[in-house]
Amino acid sequence: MKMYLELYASLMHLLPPGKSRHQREISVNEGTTVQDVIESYHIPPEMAHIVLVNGHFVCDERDKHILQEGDTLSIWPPVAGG
Amino acid sequence: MQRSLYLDPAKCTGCLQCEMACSYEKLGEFNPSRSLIKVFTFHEEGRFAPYTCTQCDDAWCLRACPVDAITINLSTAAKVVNEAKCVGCKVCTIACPFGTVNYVHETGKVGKCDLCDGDPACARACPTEAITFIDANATGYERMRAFAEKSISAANATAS
Amino acid sequence: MSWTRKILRVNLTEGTCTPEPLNMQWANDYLGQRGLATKYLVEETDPKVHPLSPENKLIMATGPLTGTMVSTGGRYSVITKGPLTGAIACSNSGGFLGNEFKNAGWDMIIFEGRSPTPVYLYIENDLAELRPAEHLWGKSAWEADDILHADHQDPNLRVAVIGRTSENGCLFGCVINDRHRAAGRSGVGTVMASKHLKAVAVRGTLGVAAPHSSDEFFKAVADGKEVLAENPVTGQGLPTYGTQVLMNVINGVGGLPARNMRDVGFEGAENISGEAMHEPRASDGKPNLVTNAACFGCTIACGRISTIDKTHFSIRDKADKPQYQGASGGLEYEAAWSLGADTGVDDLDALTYVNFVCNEDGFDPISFGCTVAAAMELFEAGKITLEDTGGIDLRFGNAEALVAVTEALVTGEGFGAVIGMGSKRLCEKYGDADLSMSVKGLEFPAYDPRGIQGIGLNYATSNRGACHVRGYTIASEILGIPVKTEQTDTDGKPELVKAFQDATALVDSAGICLFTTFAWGMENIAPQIDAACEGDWSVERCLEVGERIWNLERMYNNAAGFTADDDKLPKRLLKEAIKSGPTKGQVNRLGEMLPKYYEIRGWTESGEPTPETVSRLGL
Amino acid sequence: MQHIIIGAGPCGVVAAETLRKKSPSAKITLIGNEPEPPYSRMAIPYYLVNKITEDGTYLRQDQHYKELGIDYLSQPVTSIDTGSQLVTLADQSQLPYDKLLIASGSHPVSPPIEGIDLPHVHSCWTLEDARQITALAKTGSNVVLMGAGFIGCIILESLVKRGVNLTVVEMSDRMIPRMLNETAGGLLKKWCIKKGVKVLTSTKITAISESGSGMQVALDNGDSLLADLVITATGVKPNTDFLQGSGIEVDNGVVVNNRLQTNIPSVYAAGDVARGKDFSTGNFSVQAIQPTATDHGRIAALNMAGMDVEHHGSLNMNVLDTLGLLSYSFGLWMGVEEGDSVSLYNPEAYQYINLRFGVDEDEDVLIGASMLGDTAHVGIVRGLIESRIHLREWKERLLDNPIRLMEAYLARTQEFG
Repeated sequence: MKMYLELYASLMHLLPPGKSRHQREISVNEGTTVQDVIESYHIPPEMAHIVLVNGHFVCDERDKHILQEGDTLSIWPPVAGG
Repeated sequence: MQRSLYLDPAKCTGCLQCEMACSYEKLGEFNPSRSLIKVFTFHEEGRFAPYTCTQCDDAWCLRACPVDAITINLSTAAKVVNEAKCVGCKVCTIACPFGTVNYVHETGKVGKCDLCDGDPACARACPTEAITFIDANATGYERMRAFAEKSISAANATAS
Repeated sequence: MSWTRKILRVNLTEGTCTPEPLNMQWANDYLGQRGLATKYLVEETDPKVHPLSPENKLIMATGPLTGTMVSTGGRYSVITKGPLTGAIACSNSGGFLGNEFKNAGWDMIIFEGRSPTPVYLYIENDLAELRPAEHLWGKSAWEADDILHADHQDPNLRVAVIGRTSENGCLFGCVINDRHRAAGRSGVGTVMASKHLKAVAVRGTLGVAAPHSSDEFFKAVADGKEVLAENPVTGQGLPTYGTQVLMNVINGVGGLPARNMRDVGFEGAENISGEAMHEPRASDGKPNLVTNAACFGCTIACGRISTIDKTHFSIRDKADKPQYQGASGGLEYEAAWSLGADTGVDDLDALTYVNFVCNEDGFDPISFGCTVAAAMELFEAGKITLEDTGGIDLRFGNAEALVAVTEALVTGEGFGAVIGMGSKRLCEKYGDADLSMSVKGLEFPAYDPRGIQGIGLNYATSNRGACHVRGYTIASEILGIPVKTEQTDTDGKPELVKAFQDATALVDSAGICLFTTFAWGMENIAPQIDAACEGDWSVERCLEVGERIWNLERMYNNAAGFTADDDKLPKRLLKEAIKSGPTKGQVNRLGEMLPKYYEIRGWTESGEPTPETVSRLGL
Repeated sequence: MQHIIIGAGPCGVVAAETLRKKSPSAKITLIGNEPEPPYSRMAIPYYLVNKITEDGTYLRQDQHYKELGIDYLSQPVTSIDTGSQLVTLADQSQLPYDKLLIASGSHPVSPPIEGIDLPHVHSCWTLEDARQITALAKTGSNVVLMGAGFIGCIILESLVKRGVNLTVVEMSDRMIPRMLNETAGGLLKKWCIKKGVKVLTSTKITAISESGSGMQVALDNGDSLLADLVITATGVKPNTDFLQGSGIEVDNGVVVNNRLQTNIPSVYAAGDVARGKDFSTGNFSVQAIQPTATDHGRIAALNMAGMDVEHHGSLNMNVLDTLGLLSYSFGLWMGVEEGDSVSLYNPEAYQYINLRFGVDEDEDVLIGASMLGDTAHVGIVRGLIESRIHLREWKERLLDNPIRLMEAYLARTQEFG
């Protein structure tokens, strides 16, 4: 199934080649979890700090959160500003 | 192994921790205005340049001193001002073509970097490794020294 | 030792500069900078004073850690009664000025009265005198800075200066130091202008004495630096992307207001983000961002130094303005949001240009951007016309209009004067007061209180009006620092807001930067204060001092005429639900949080500290 | 190999040391003509205010010469026989040499006016002069300083610190005319007056006569001054008298080529006595300054040691501290015709800076500068001038604001901006 992966800040370089700054359409199997995507794109676990699916935080239980067709998974390293 | 200060402007953020560390080491107070290392800010270019004595082989300051107050520390090769001997005549301040010897009003003597007896406080304090104290042969601060040898020596004298 | 124990009193009416000893009892109770200067202001002025009258005072104050090797120990604050709000104003700035004050031997400078003619204060260690500034009046902050450096032939001179906007009566003028650092909010620069004080030029060579307990001090300082270096936020995220890394984050979580907070979520966010600042541009292959930069003593170095595309319309025909051709400070997140998302403009170079002008002429980009945004909404609604704007087509998203209105503000002519009043007065003038996105007259920063509940409570209760850096609950609600709380919950938010507000008051009074708190807790900060200052500065005492400061500010505001009715948010944020995105349907539920907040603060229902609270905190 | 060096000032000492480095086995003899070990005249002002004792003026430690195997004699040289390569000393002894360096320095000259030979009229050149001045310049003494040039200004402070009533008489229209223009010289005068010194410029002393226990100093404006001590500081001349008949060419200083060699191939000359090459003009002239003396000493010695080292010229530069006000001059501080220049003048703060640029292809090259007041990192002025660095866009920036000199230097030597 198709879904969207968005990586930001220092994780951007882990994106496969493509045109958009942050977003790639990716294909995953049914039943893929957030944790599966984090691992398959070699995102160091401590660097997957802010993890959103469709703008909603996935805080604990990343390995239980099953992605759906058309979902957008967005990931940031630890960041802050003011 | 001889070690030198390696100053890398590309890594400097202009935070002046080095200036505080230097002044604390030498004076026991935080006083950037009297630091022997100085960070210069290039506003239009967005660059910062930490700058201090390269302990150059040619040691214009040492040669210009009329009273033998600048000597070489044999273990660090630093050119060191002996405050007891310095009379404050300031000739070294105009003789050093790098501008790294300065007159210090408060003491009536001149001041320059002496490498803190082989453990420079500035390098310890630098958070970005813009200032490191490393094997002299590996230092890119050859850039300054090369400049010295290329231009100043050439202007003054050349061996053929 | 930490405090120089000396303050300088400058009577502008009389033209005198008089040293006096620091009140050490107050220093023990209020630490320094924000807290201590507020104490002086409270004791010395009538809270009902008109902010721009000679009877108002303006205080520039350092903290006990200012000028020491504590990371970020270079801060100073400007404390006065703010003309935009009528509330206590305390604007904190980095750069290099605070250290210079301290090295010249001064903890604090109190300005009182009004000079008959423009002057600047020159300080060289013990020498402090007012000098004529006719030649500086009417000059931009950058020009005046250059002239002072040349006049004094001293490259090491540090200068705090106001720009033309403050002189022209713009109510959100800043005090600019080191060209692109600002005591930015509430119009503290406008107060300085009202005193005919153009600048303060300082040279300090006396040094800051070693802390009384130097071994402990250096240990605490080294520990603190290590924590900052090893923390991914302060060690990597901030130096690389600066505060601007938040643009996409806040947009992503449904917390980024846009178009005068009419919308939440900005489709152009990524074009003006920290990541975009790293991208090579078409014209010359160089990115907008040149480097990161540190303020004095800072081992984080989050500052942005950027350039404008030379082919961009904002500077293309400005060969006579070389100051825009090179690098300068910005963009930071708040400015990028207010100048960009809130006006609907996603042109990074236009925002960089406007930000440069904010620095060059000393005005708060948040208040400015928000005021322009309000004007744009009124313009689109037909309440402001082309005639009003002098022909500027003030639609949302129009970068040319944003640049034009910026330049109009600098001259203070025509519509520029209207923008200079701030959004509250502007919206009242054009008949729709509810369109001002402000609290107590101070415009909002870049986090939407509908999508992020706690920050809404903080905005409503912040003593200087809508301000994120009085209690930056975003750290917890979005960024998970120190722990993640749910952004749309109101439970626990009063406690969170109070804890952040009190801790921030302490940090702002110490001489260090709030950004350290992304890595440091009070258990990292207290030992550094403790080793630097006499007395026992435990975590508990630090937090109590923070709470005392917060309550002191509150009591000043209450005495100035503010009541619980002023702890409110604009109707839009309470009634107009977010239309789309992950926070769709949300409004801010301030009513659920405010009573509990008053209760845990120890305040009455009308928002006044109870006698028990006053006595517990020794106020 | 026998090297002889005549003159034990900084030039002679540096030459001896350089020779020792390059010729470990050569015999090196250093000849001075004062009773003290080699010392620095530059240190005399500090001796005058008791900041140092006499030995604080010594160029090197006691054992230094012995340790380096340098023979040190204190004997005036009376003549040189360049044919048989012999040096004759005052005691009639003769020393043979293979290579000879004349580094005999200079001596003060006084104008030929009546009374210049009176006992309480002194120059301030040798340690012996300094001892005399110390004895006579007491608190409340009336002292007249004749000449406000380098030497005059250097000793001014020590006299003020000794508490004397000081009057400076300078025939030129300003102080240190060889180093400062009207603006800077005028500001320095104002400074001295503020510090309690009476300064008379465009004034000549016409005669000195005994008057009671002191002296009367007559001025060309008709006034006269009472003086317990008159110090003359009216310039110096190379010490070349003893070269008469040696065949060594002298023309207001010993004539040398760009290897500091005289017309006699085995004889070199260096320091205040030599007409060395000037970096800025390419002409040969006597500079009589400390950094040049040590440059000369080193380069002459390298050539004497058999190396072929060309002297490209020394930069004329000076630093003076007059009652706490620092003044500097470098290179062509008066500029060249058609060359750009920029100054900043802040009389309230006693600050002045003036930069001079070249012409044609050197229009963006710094060729000279003068300053008054504290100037941090001032040595880079030498660096910029001697390296002939093209300042490019930084020239405009300097014309706009000359205090950005250090930035210009760093930007152009570290290749950014």
